This record gives sequence, C-alpha cells and structure tokens, in this order.
Amino acid sequence: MTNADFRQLWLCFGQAAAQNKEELNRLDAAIGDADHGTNMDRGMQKVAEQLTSCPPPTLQATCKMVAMTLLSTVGGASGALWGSGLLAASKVFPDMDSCDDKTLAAALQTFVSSIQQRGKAVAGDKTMLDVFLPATAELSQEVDHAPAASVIPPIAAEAKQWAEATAPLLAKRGRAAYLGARSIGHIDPGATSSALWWDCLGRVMGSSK
Amino acid sequence: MTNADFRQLWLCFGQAAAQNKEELNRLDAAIGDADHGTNMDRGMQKVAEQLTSCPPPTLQATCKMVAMTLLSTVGGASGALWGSGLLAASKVFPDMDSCDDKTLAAALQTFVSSIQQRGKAVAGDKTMLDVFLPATAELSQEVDHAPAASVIPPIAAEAKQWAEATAPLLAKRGRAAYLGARSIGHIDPGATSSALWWDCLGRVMGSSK
Amino acid sequence: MKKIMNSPDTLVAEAVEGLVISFPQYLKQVPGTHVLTRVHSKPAGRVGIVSGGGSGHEPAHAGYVGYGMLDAAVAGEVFTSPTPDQILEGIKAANHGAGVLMVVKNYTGDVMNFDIARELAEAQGIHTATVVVNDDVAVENSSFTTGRRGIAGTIFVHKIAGALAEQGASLAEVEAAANNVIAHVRSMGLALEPCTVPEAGAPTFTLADDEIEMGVGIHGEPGIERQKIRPAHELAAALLEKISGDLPLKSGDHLACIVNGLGATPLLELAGLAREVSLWTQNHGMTLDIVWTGEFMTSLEMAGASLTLLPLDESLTGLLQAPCDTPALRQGVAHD
Amino acid sequence: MKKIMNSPDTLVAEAVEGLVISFPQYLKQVPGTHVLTRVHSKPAGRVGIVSGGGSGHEPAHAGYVGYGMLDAAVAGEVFTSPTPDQILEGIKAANHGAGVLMVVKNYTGDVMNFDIARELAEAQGIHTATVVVNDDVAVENSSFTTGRRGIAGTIFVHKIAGALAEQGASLAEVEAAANNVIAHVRSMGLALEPCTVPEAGAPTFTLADDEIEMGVGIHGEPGIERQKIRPAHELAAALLEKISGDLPLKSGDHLACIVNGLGATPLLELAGLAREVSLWTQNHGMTLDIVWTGEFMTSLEMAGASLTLLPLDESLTGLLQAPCDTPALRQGVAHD
Ligand SMILES: Nc1ncnc2c1ncn2[C@@H]1O[C@H](COP(=O)(O)OP(=O)(O)O)[C@@H](O)[C@H]1O
Ligand SMILES: Nc1ncnc2c1ncn2[C@@H]1O[C@H](COP(=O)(O)OP(=O)(O)O)[C@@H](O)[C@H]1O
Ligand SMILES: [Mg+2]
Ligand SMILES: [Mg+2]
Ligand SMILES: [Mg+2]
Ligand SMILES: [Mg+2]
Repeated sequence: MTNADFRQLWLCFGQAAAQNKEELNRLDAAIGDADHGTNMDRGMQKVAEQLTSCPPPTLQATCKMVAMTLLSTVGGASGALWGSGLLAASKVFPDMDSCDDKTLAAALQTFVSSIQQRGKAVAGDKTMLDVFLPATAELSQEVDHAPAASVIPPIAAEAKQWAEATAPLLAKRGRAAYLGARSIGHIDPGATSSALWWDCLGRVMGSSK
Repeated sequence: MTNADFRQLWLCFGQAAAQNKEELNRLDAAIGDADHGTNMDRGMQKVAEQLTSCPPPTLQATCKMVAMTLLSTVGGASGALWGSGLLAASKVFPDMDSCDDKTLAAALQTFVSSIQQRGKAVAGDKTMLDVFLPATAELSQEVDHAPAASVIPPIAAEAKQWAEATAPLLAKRGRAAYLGARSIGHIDPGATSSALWWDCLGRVMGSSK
Repeated sequence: MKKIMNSPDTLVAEAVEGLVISFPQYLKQVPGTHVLTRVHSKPAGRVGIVSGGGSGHEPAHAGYVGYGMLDAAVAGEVFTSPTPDQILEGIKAANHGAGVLMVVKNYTGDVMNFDIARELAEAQGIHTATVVVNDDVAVENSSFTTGRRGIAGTIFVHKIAGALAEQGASLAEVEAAANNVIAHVRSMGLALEPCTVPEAGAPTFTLADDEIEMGVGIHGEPGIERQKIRPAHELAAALLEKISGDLPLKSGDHLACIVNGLGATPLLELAGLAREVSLWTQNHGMTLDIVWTGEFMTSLEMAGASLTLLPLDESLTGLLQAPCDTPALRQGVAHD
Repeated sequence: MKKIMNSPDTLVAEAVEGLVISFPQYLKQVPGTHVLTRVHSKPAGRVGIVSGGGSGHEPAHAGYVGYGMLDAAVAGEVFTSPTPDQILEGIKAANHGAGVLMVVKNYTGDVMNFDIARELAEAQGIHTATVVVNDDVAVENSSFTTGRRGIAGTIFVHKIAGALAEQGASLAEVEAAANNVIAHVRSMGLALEPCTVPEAGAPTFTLADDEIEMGVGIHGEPGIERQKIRPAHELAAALLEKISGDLPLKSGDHLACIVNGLGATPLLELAGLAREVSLWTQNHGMTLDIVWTGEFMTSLEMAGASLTLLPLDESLTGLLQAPCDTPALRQGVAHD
C-alpha cells in the first residue's frame, strides 16, 4: 500500500462518515446514545482537513496523524478505540511512502489487538470487532497466497454482512450492553461504521490493482 | 327566599361546578391558567359537604359559611372575589330562615359592589361581572314590580348569553388581561361559572314559585 | 400527562411535606397549612418577610425561606393563589414584632388574597406592608388594566429585602428598598414547550416543532406572540432589547441578571443563554456584575427561559452579594 | 427539536464559556479546552480531584468544581466522553503535587479515554489514581460484560473524596474512601419522557402517554424495561426495592439519599418523591439522615428521576455534611 492510497482510504472514510452520519446516529439511538455518527463524522472531517492542508509524508506519519486527530476530536468509545488502535498500528507501518502486503496485514492485526486490549471485547460481543476480527483474520490468512489488492475487495464486500450479523447478538461491551436482551435485534453502529471503512479500503485497493 | 332554597341553590351550583369542571378548565386554559373549574369545584365540594353535614340555621349563617369556605379553599381570583363578595352579602341577609325579595336583591347588589371594589373591574372588562352586573341590575329594577320567583327565571335564562357575549371582548382584568388582543374570541371562564350559578338560582326560584 | 405523583389532589400537600423532608435544616411546616417557615427563626425585633403564590414555581417560594431571604412562604394549589387564611398563618409565623413585608406578584388572585389576609392581620394587630412585583415587560403597563405580571424579578426583591431585614432595617426601610427594586427590575420570558397543570391534565397550549411563545408568564399561559424559533443570540437580543428599551438602559450601566430556566430547559442551554447576555451587554457598553443562572422561578415543566435585568448601584450590589442560606440560594460559605 | 442554542456544533463550547460567565467566582477555563478549574486553587500538597464525562448532565460536572469537591471538570461533547488530551489538561490543572484522583463513571468510552489520559499523565510524572463509579442497579453486574453504569451516586463520591482531600488526606486515602463509597452506593432511575441529543435532532426513544422506561441511564438511552406509569409511591418502592435488595439494606440502617431529577421533572414532583423515600425507609425501620433533592446529574431535558442510597456511618455522615462551595452545591454558610 502506498501513502497516497492510505490517504485516499481516509478521505473516502471521511465522506462515508458524513453521508452515513444520520444513519449511524439512528443505529446508536436504538442501543446507545445516538452519537456514533456525529462522533465519527466530527473526527473524520478534522482528519480530512489535515490530510488536505498538510498531508503527512509517510505511511507511519499518516497513521499517527489520523490516530492523534481521532483521539483528540472523537471522544466516546470509538475515539479511544480507533485512536489507540491506530496509534499502535502506526508503529508497524514503516516511516516510508509504501509498505508490502504483509506489513499492511500486520498493521491491521496490531490495530485489532490493541482494540481488544483496550476494550476487552471478544468476537460476538456486538462491537466493531465483529467486523474487524473476521476481516483481519481472513486478510492475514490469504495475504500469504495472493496480493492484497485482490484479497481485500472480496473481504470488504463481506464486511457489510458481518455488520448486519451483529443484529441478533446480545451486546456484552459498550453502552449497548446495559440494555441486556433489549440490545438484540439491532445492528451495532460501530460495526456498521467499520464496514464502511472496509468498503473504502476495498475500493482503494481494488482501484490500485 | 328561604334558607332551604338558598341551601338548594348552593347544592345545585356544586353539582354544576363538578359537571362543568373540565369545560371551565378548558376555557381558562385558553386565556388563563386552566384552573377555574378545578378551583370552583374544590370550593363547592367543600361547601356541599358542610351544607350536608351541618346546615347553618339562617340565611345569614349559610351565606357566611359559604363565603368562609370558598375563601379558605378556592384561592386564586375567584376565591377572593366570591369569598369576599359573599361575606359582604351575608351582612345584608337577615339572621332568619327567610327574607323578602328586596332583601335578596339588595344582598346580590352588595355581592356585586364588593366584587367591584375588590377587583376594580367594570362592565365589559371580560370578567364574571359581565354576567353579574346586568343580572343584578335587571333584578333590582324588576323586583319592585313583580315577585322574584317570576322575575329571576327569565334573567337566569339570559345569563348564558351574557357569558357568551364576553367572547369578543378584550380582557382588561384578571389573568386574561396579560394576553391583550389574544384574549379576544374566547369566552371568560368566570362569566361562564357565574351563568351556571344564575341557572341554579333560576331553577330554585322557579320551583319555589 | 405523566407526572411522578400519587394524585393531582394530594400533589401540593405531599410536596410541601417533601420539601421539609428534603431541607429539614431550613424548613418547618406550620401544622395543618401549606406554610413553610424557618427552622431557626429571626431574632425578635427584625422585620419578617412573607412571599408566596400558587405552587408549580419551585424553588419559589419555599426555596427562599431561610437566613437572608424569606421568613415564610405560602403555597397555593398549582398556579392558584393561596387563600387568605393560609397567608395569615404565614404572616403570623413571620412576625417578630417589627412588622411583616409581603412580597406579592402582580396577579389579580395573589393581590386580592394577600389584601384580604392583610386586612385580617391588621385586625390582629400585626403591622404589615405589601409590595407588588410587576417586572414582566411582555405585558403593557397600564392603570386601566391589571398591569404587568410579576415573574422572576421577584427573586431579586426577596434577596434585597431579605438582606436588609436581616441587618435590622425597619419595615418602612425594607418596604422602600423593595419598591426601589421593583421600580427598576425588568424581565421577559419565552417558551419552547408548554406545561401541563396536573389537575387539568392537558398541555396549556400546543406549539409546532419550529414555534415558540414570546412573552410567557409563569402559569403555563400562552405568551403575547407566537414566533419561529431562532438562534440563541437572536432570542436573547429580542428579550434584552424589550427590557432595555423599557427601563431604559444606557452604556455604562452596571447590571445584575437572572437567567432563569422555566422548568425543562437544561443548564447547558441556560449557560449558553448567559453567554449571549454577556456578549449583548458588552456590545452595548454595559457591565454584567452579577449573573444568576439556573432555575429560580419555574412554570412546572415548561421548556423555555426568562431574562431579568436590574441596574445596580453599590448598595444593591452589596445586598445581592450578602450571605444567605436557604434551600435554593446559598452564598457566603466559610472556607477553612 | 427546539433548543435555546446557536447550533449543535457550538453548544458545548458556548455553554462552557457561559458557565464561567455564570459562576466567575468559582470557575475558570483552561484556555483552548473544555476544562473548568477552580478560581481559588487548593494549597500545594493537597490531592486534586478530576471528574468529567460527556456534556448534557449539568450541573455535573463543572457544577461541582470548588472548595470541598472537585478541582477540575472535563466536558466532552453531549453524551460523549471527553478526549484524552482534554482529560490530561484537567489532571494537570488539578495537580498540586500530591497526586490526582480521577472519578470516572463506568462507561466504556469514559473508562478508556480516562485510561489513555492517565497513561499520558503518568508519563509526565503526575501520580494518579482512578476510581470507577458503577452505582446503577438497573444493570446486572458481571465481569464478563461492561458491568454497571455510573450515575447520580457519583455526586456522593465527589463530595466524600472532595472533603477528605480538602482535609489533607493522601491520594491512597482519598482513593480508598472513594472506593468505599463506590462499594456501597446504589442508584436506579426511570424516565417519563426521552431527551433529544442536539446533534441527532430526534428523541432517543418514544413513549406512549401511559408508559415509562424503568432503569434508564443518563445518556437518553432506553432503560431495561418499558412499564405503565404508576402512582409515585409504587414507582419509589420499585426503585428502592431493587436498590435495597442489591446492597442489601436492613432495618436500623442510616442512609443518605439523592432524589435526582433527570431534567424536566419539576422540584414539585421531586419533593413528592422524597416524601415517598422517607415513608418507605421509615416503614422498613431505616433512618434517612441526609436527603439531597434536586437536579444533580441530568440527562438533558429527560423527564424522570433517579434515587440513590448510601448507607452511612459517622465518618461518611461527617464528610457529606462538611462545608463545600461550588456552583451547584454549597454547605456551611456562616450566619452573623
Ligand atoms: N469495549 C469495546 N470494544 C470494542 N468496541 C466497542 C467497545 N465499546 C463500544 N464499542 C464500539 O463503539 C461503538 C459506539 O461508539 P460511540 O457511539 O461513538 O461511543 P459511545 O458509546 O461512547 O457513545 C459501539 O457501537 C461499538 O461498536
Ligand atoms: N378583577 C376581577 N374582577 C372580577 N372578576 C375577575 C377579576 N379577575 C379575574 N376575575 C374572574 O376570575 C376568573 C378566573 O378565576 P380563576 O381561574 O379561578 O382564578 P385565577 O385567575 O387566579 O386562576 C376570570 O375568568 C374572571 O371572570
Ligand atoms: Mg454512542
Ligand atoms: Mg385560572
Ligand atoms: Mg389560577
Ligand atoms: Mg456517546
């Protein structure tokens, strides 16, 4: 992945956050506090601004900038998770203009582990991890056999279904957990925004094939 | 008028207040604070209780008891006006079981003057006086020529129209005055309850003919 | 209508008991009444101060009973003036031999019931004086009508009269000071949502999603004009311009302000409104020396706010800042 | 949605300024942040206390900054945990060389953001400790999930930790006392009407005219169960039984209680609810030594209330009654 692609990924995600802000708030209203769209959009608009006004020169710098920006503008659960996850991932990305596929997979793996560590959630807890865990697991497995550019788009295509598959789950972490059984039947907002992120990654990787 | 008739008048008015409570509140909601029915009903239920449990022996005693009860249970503008008006009127009623028609007319006249003094309202200010002023004026005039029992029922029959005629008026006294021009187009709640009182007086006097 | 209550009939009586339970160090109930008086009463020879009115304006009026403010508060039914016999009990409880000032808001019912009570008190040999607060500039002042309403500016009257009475001023002095405040304090309110009188059960009016009522009082009644909702700075300017024009205010004036929530409006919004008042006064060359932001005189769960301004001189500033210790307003905590 | 505001984006920033304008004798803003600290800071060598969370809970948390309670409050966006950099500024402002206690309510976002801030503070050599309040018995406690939420019981933690810190206790002592309160304080709330998050613009849920939500938190989220509205004494009993069973309470216990309004519920109703708490505790042989009735930890303009109980011993009683001087809670006024 190149730094330009990486930047493109975040600009794409910024647009997705803006377009889906109301929908994410609506999902969060059902099982949380109606702010997930607002939170992600607030952070991503700031990220897009920074990426446009002074784009960081390397993958590591870009990742770190995104991390720090989200950490200081999003707040809430998603701010802490995306922020500290990306901060950890930035240490895996090289301080260069591009990285190979395995490094990309490793960085994403680190992102996920860091989120698991910070938030203590496991698969099936009805969180953003229910998209990120299967996606990164597939990526890590397949990246040994095929280029990321062809591996990622099909994974990205699955992400929306993984997000939707959180609907029947009982929330165990995050605000939705307080609802107990009443959390069942609603799609997790964080999983939904994560699927939007994977959709962007799929587009960026697909078009750079 | 006999003390028994007078008692009957208040029992009738108590029933009317209960039956029209919501309607009077509704009228008061439009140009006041939505409590005129509640206020009158609260006072009149207490009056009815007293009239039943220990009926005062004379006209004066009955009138004074009603005055004191309304004064101590109604509150608001109507409590002060009905209460102090009746307290003044009780001094005109004899401490006996009955009075002649002129005394009745004089007592009602005193009731009205006392209300004018306490509340400073004049005819056309969109208050209870817009029923009581014309009604007592007609009564005082006609009682010289005919018995109250035949004079009062037609006056009572007019009372409802006087109440309704407050609708186009601009309120100058009471809570409705704060609305200025917005008070126009609504019937005054105090005039409406006053018409109910005259309706009761009409029935009682008519049936004692 | 949903309320946390047992029944509309018992609501006020139970709330009066509940206030004593909540503030036992401040309030005690005159048995058999809805009158609340100080637990630690004033020394003999000091002027007593009584206020009151309908319920539904909490913390007014019982919330201001205590050191530096009121001696007794009389609560009527919701939005209904208390009856003369109850007011008389309040006067008796507040009387420490130097006379009693009654602070009445200008509503026909309040004025008349306090008048009757005053006649009763004077007949019992208690010296009384009445001041009538009419701070609401939404309503035209006119001697041919009821005149203006009394709303949140009443709290400044309580505070200033209360501080003076605590210092040992005579009834005439306390009355004159209260009338001086009344002559200069001005308020105006607006509602975003109506309230529901428990006994009536339905909202006192209805507003569309983009409508507000300008110039509302504190009894759930509609205001003087229905308008479209606008940004906070425009709402603040509309209220302040009306108040300022009425007084009138001028550049260089020092002011005290009450940013008063009517019930449902959160402190978050009231704080934002306080900021608009501050900006507006700055822009007009005035200085905001004292700002009280919170719920002081409410209208049940009405959403909205009122603004109150009082031009200050040194003496008023001192009296407003004097210590007080009541359920709703406390100033002058001693630090170690 | 109608709110007195200029725009949802600027609401919190403007409210933070408005709080300083409203309480200038108490609060100052750390420039460029939503952190409010004491105007008169603690002497060196005393433990600092920081609290915070999303906005929309006013007077929490800035309302408790002042003598005897907090040293700094950090405000996030509405119902959104503040970010670590802002929390770090709060910690720095509260640090007077004896370490800083962070009082965090148990929400994933708050816990994680305060954790990150704590890592940053420790990296800068500031000694910190964190306590996590989880008083809401509506939610099952379980180590496999997020566990219970922190709600109004947090105010007792502020008061007790604050009083101890003011007395010069060490960070370990203040932390232990706070954890002792947390181990025993329990709360539960109910909503009659939802609230509207300004950025979202629509109510967080809808209720029929006879429905309530039992077990709501303070972020507008639905509760654990939808029920029919019932008389106040039944509502109080439902909350108190759940709290009492969880602790458990027993006859002879002495208690402190917070009757907390969630936003739109008038003091009239809260006072009635306080009376129900008093009757219930009496009927169960318990003694209610301290009752705080009012709005302490709100959820914007939600209608409803929460009850909080804390079993008392002499030391806790003393700390709860110790003087404090903050925008929202003042105790210990000196009388002449
Ligand atoms: N412990 C956790 N681990 C992983 N993801 C979590 C955790 N807690 C919450 N989330 C994610 O965060 C999302 C909510 O984010 P957001 O609404 O922005 O924050 P908040 O809950 O603080 O309002 C949830 O939908 C969920 O996907
Ligand atoms: N000054 C006055 N003189 C005569 N009647 C008045 C006056 N003020 C008010 N009223 C009457 O009182 C009625 C309102 O009574 P009520 O609603 O019980 O009292 P309140 O206005 O205190 O709530 C009005 O409809 C009007 O008829
Ligand atoms: Mg959320
Ligand atoms: Mg009325
Ligand atoms: Mg009334
Ligand atoms: Mg949130």
